[in-house]
Amino acid sequence: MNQTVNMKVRLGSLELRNPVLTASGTFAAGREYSDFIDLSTLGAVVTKGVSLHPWAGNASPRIAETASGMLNSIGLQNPGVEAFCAGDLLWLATQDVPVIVNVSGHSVEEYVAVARRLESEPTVSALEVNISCPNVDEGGMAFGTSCPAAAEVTRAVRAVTSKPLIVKLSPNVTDITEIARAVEAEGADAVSLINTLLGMAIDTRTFRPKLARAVGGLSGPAIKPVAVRMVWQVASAVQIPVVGMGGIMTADDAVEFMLAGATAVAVGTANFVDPTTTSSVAQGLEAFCRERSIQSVAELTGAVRL
Amino acid sequence: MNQTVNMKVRLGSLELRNPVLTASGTFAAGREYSDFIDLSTLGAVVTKGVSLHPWAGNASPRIAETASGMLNSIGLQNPGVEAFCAGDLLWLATQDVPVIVNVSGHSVEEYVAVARRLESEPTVSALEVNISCPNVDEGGMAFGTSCPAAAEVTRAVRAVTSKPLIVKLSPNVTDITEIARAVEAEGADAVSLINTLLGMAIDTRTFRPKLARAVGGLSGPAIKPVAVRMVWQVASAVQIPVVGMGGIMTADDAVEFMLAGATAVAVGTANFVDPTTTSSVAQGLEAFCRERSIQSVAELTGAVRL
Amino acid sequence: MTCADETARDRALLERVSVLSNDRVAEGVGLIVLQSPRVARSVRPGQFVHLRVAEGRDFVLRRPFSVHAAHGDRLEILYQVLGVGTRALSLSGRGDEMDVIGPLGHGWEIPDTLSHALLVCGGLGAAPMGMLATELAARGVAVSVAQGAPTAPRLVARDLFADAARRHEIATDDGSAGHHGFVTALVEPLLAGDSPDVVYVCGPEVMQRIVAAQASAAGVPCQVSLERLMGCGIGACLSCVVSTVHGQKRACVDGPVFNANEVLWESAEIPPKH
Amino acid sequence: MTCADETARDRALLERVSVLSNDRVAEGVGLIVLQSPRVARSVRPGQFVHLRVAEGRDFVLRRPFSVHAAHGDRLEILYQVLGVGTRALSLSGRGDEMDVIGPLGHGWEIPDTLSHALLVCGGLGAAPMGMLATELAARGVAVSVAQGAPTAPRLVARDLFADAARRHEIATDDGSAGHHGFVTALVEPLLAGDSPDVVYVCGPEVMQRIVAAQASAAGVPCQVSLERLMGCGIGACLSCVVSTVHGQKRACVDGPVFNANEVLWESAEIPPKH
Ligand SMILES: Cc1cc2nc3c(=O)[nH]c(=O)nc-3n(C[C@H](O)[C@H](O)[C@H](O)COP(=O)(O)OP(=O)(O)OC[C@H]3O[C@@H](n4cnc5c(N)ncnc54)[C@H](O)[C@@H]3O)c2cc1C
Ligand SMILES: Cc1cc2nc3c(=O)[nH]c(=O)nc-3n(C[C@H](O)[C@H](O)[C@H](O)COP(=O)(O)OP(=O)(O)OC[C@H]3O[C@@H](n4cnc5c(N)ncnc54)[C@H](O)[C@@H]3O)c2cc1C
Ligand SMILES: Cc1cc2nc3c(=O)[nH]c(=O)nc-3n(C[C@H](O)[C@H](O)[C@H](O)COP(=O)(O)O)c2cc1C
Ligand SMILES: Cc1cc2nc3c(=O)[nH]c(=O)nc-3n(C[C@H](O)[C@H](O)[C@H](O)COP(=O)(O)O)c2cc1C
Ligand code: FES
Ligand code: FES
Repeated sequence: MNQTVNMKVRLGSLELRNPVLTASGTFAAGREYSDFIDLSTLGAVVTKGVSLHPWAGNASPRIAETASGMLNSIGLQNPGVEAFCAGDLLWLATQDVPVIVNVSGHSVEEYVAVARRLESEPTVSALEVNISCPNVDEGGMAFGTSCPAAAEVTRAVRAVTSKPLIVKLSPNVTDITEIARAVEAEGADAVSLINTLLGMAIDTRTFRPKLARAVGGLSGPAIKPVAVRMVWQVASAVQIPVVGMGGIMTADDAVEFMLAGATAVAVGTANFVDPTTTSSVAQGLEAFCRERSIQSVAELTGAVRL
Repeated sequence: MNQTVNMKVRLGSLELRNPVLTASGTFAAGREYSDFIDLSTLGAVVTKGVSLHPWAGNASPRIAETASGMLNSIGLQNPGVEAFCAGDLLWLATQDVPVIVNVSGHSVEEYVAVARRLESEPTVSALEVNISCPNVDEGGMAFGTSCPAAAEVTRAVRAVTSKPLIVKLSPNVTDITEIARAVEAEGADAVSLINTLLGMAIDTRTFRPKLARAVGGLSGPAIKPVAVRMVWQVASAVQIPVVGMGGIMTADDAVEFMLAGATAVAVGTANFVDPTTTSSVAQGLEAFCRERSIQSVAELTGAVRL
Repeated sequence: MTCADETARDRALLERVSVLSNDRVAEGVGLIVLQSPRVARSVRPGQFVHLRVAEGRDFVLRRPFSVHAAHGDRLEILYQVLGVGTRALSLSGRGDEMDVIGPLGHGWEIPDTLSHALLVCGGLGAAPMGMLATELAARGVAVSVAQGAPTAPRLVARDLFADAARRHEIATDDGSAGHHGFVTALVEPLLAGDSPDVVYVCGPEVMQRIVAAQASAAGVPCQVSLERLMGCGIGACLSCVVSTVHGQKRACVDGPVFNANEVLWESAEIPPKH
Repeated sequence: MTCADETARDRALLERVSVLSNDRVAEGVGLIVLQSPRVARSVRPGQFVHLRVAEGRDFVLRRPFSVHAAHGDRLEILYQVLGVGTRALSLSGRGDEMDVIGPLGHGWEIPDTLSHALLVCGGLGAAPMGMLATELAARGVAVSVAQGAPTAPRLVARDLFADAARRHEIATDDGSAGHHGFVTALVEPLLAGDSPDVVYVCGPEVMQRIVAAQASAAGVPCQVSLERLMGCGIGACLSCVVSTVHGQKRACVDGPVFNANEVLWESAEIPPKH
């Protein structure tokens, strides 16, 4: 039982201490969570989406609880890449954890400008290009629901970054493998999925949508079966590693994603319920392997027995 | 408080006593449920999918529980349209409730053959053409995820039936309004949505998928936000009535779907948890209107205040 | 699929019941006693109930449990704590209410001419054997029981079997009680020695299959009680099919008890639980 | 958004607490007392805790509650039963455990020179006023309270205010206690008569807005405590933004207390609850 488990995994050229990441937008830049956990116990911190200029985000209410999940329509509120570099990123530089910056844009040019600005920042270990945000009117998910658009963003960002490039896919599509293959062909080093499912809830007392923006993104345990299915499909369709997420609350959930084909996993909404989730998932994953004499966590990837 | 509420709604030429239907495949032909409720308290019974020849369905296990939902991969097991007419349909003829038959097929020809066979059955009040089953290898969802295929099935069935024609749409698409418009253009009298979301769950103890077929359809409260969003989108995109479903457990859930634009609603998975759900949703819907002095339940349709 | 000829179908009841007691009776096993007049008075051996183990906002499917015993208004269920549903069940106590659908399914067939029966059970397979043993004994049938469990502390219903059976043999995987090995090793001697008219079996599917083969080799009719994951429990959803020589049958209404020689054993079972 | 200059940020604690008591104290309102040494000892007036009201398999977001009072190890929360979360809270009893994140947020500012304060609250807006009134009284500040409620049985914390305040005026919508009408009608006379140095307000957002305008007209600084739907409660998710003259602020860390003159009132509030 004292056997050590090799917890390392690789996303392209990026080696991670363990496969557990934070899901963008649910962990800010990690500072708030450092009250509860040691960030160095994580594979990487994935930041909230960062755009070129500050974005104000959407009107309130921005969240609503649903059965085993929640809707959000935050809308990528962020202070812009300059303020991000001067603030959160400086703080992250003092932490012992790889940093993956989630890159947002209204246009291909904006994605490129953000990536270009981050290129010179040594604290940034990798980029996650978010082509799947359902909460903005322009850009966001529009790029993630069409192969040519997804390919175009990937190609353009690839041209300006030497950092490992992860593309975050939308589940709101007929065939996610098509999009995954398109971004792989343009040089993505990994794909991450799933972003939120587009959803809506209506207050039957007021007859108003529960979110000011009417629709928002559904996350949490409710979506896990859809996420696991998509990870399985995508992992079977591409050669590059897959970061799996959607409803992970426990180490067992993380194992499920890895069995389906994920190389790494991310914990999102669960952070709101228990701010120590990321860290306990990482520990639990190691314990899972130890109990079964699995020497390297990477052996779980794609190990589902069909 | 003794004011009566007009609970009638129309799906094309079909007038229903109230807007509460059973979701296909969760209620068989209603006989089992007649132990628990009076079928005449329902708007209509929608039967399990019926194909031309008997189908054996998929291997077991066929269901798995998930957070606020379940996966199923029943696979349209049914005895074929002849046996259906000689069995369930004869029984249904003795009941005081409209019957909507859910029509399945591996091919356009099969859908047409089933519809043709049912044309002469006076007990059949309407057809619901299922182009969205995620649990069969050929046909099923393949027809519901492409506009030309959806249009083709609708056109072909329309040509052989004079009964009200409802087309049941798949949520596993990038843009469901596109498919809805395509079937409306081919003469569908109504659309029903959503069928199940394609999902997967893996047993971390055995490393095997929880369903023998690996993937299956996700239903139950977990999917309600996705369903409400799609009903809202489709109701805004087409002129024909929409039958809304996905996770309805209570009258309040039914109201939510109607506010989003549904003319009628269907109760599926909830029947397994409480076999009286359909009937109590119908009662609760009436009480909801009465308490708010809403004279006709149809006033709820599309009444969301944006 | 609902068969047109299925006319003598029993009406299933939906009953609000209250818990009279709930106690641990073996390692990881509880016995819950429910005040359930309508179901308790109509249930027959081998039938089951579909229990709503958790209520409230949560969506949780019902869970099927065999009726272990029924006395007057009281229904007894023997359950093994495995997952969320049975854990919730284990936490309920006297006075709690829950809702039950039952009695469900096609139970054990008891031929009128029966004079000697062999009951073979493994683990919680003892649950549906309780009412059967009691009923057979009451009818004057000579009952032999072969009971298996992983280890002595997990043996259940020993008193009930001791009362009802003329012969009660035990096997444990670790030898902590009775024969050291599988219960299947007890079956051939009992088949040969007692010459039963019928063999009744319940337990892990692989064990049922072996016993069915043993009975068949001995030329004795055999009934098995099969578990499937169940959605509705009443025949509507087709979650629970069993492949038989007569096609796909629903465990919840056509079973859970089947004649062993009708079952096509290659059909997938629920993965073993431990 | 996390501000780079936010250096003096308090550390939030995650504490496992146990329920000491939980009683109904007004119509639809409970008072739960938690044994919460770490949070109770560090909380300041106007701060809140983020409570995990339901555990287990279920996914349920935390719910934010102001700290009404803190004595030694004990934390008191006054809560109105509205939906699933507060219903679950109302069902917990002595000895139950739950988990708390706190103390959270930026509470009431108490200027050193304060000599006279006016506290205006409506309904459960009285909750965050409890610690404030007690603290002000302890500092020798003269406290006036204007308290509103729909009806007399729904008035809360009357004893606390009676103890701490020099003046305690009441308004009910139905006239069943005090002034017949809205609490806002009490504010102008109190502003004119008592000449407070600060007005503290909590209650429905529309009421806070009116009182802020009244204070502004009287030239008195005003602090408001705003409610927003909260995800994380610790500043990470941006669920809870309030539009201010300094841009979007997070109610959970930059608030819930804001200077009234910074708030852009056109921002959407949580829909009223009844
Ligand atoms: C007709 C019938 C009679 C049964 N009688 C008994 C009995 O008397 N005593 C007893 O302890 N158990 C009995 N079972 C099994 C019992 O239903 C399951 O152990 C129980 O549902 C597990 O629920 P859970 O939430 O604790 O486990 P879960 O967390 O849901 O799952 C744990 C394991 O239990 C099994 N299981 C889960 N759901 C079902 C289901 N609906 N049907 C069958 N197996 C399931 C699966 O193997 C699963 O891997 C019976 C099953 C059937 C079909
Ligand atoms: C900083 C802060 C302090 C608060 N202090 C108190 C207090 O001391 N006493 C008290 O009774 N209430 C307080 N509230 C409101 C309290 O959080 C909600 O009443 C509670 O979350 C409702 O939960 P529920 O599950 O019962 O209701 P739900 O069924 O979730 O919703 C019912 C209604 O409650 C409101 N609500 C739901 N979730 C939240 C949330 N996360 N934040 C704010 N409102 C919400 C909404 O208006 C919703 O329509 C405070 C809120 C905030 C933001
Ligand atoms: C409040 C909130 C904000 C989010 N913001 C972002 C974002 O800025 N960029 C992004 O790529 N994904 C964002 N997401 C999506 C998550 O990163 C994740 O893909 C999704 O929530 C599914 O995982 P979960 O179920 O574990 O939360 C956000 C999710 C939530 C709940
Ligand atoms: C066990 C099961 C079987 C189903 N079979 C069918 C079917 O035969 N035809 C069909 O159109 N939909 C079928 N469905 C989908 C339902 O009719 C419904 O669209 C879906 O379950 C969403 O509603 P719900 O969340 O209320 O269950 C089935 C669903 C379940 C759970
Ligand atoms: S469980 Fe639904 S048919 Fe058997
Ligand atoms: S609740 Fe998450 S930032 Fe305020």
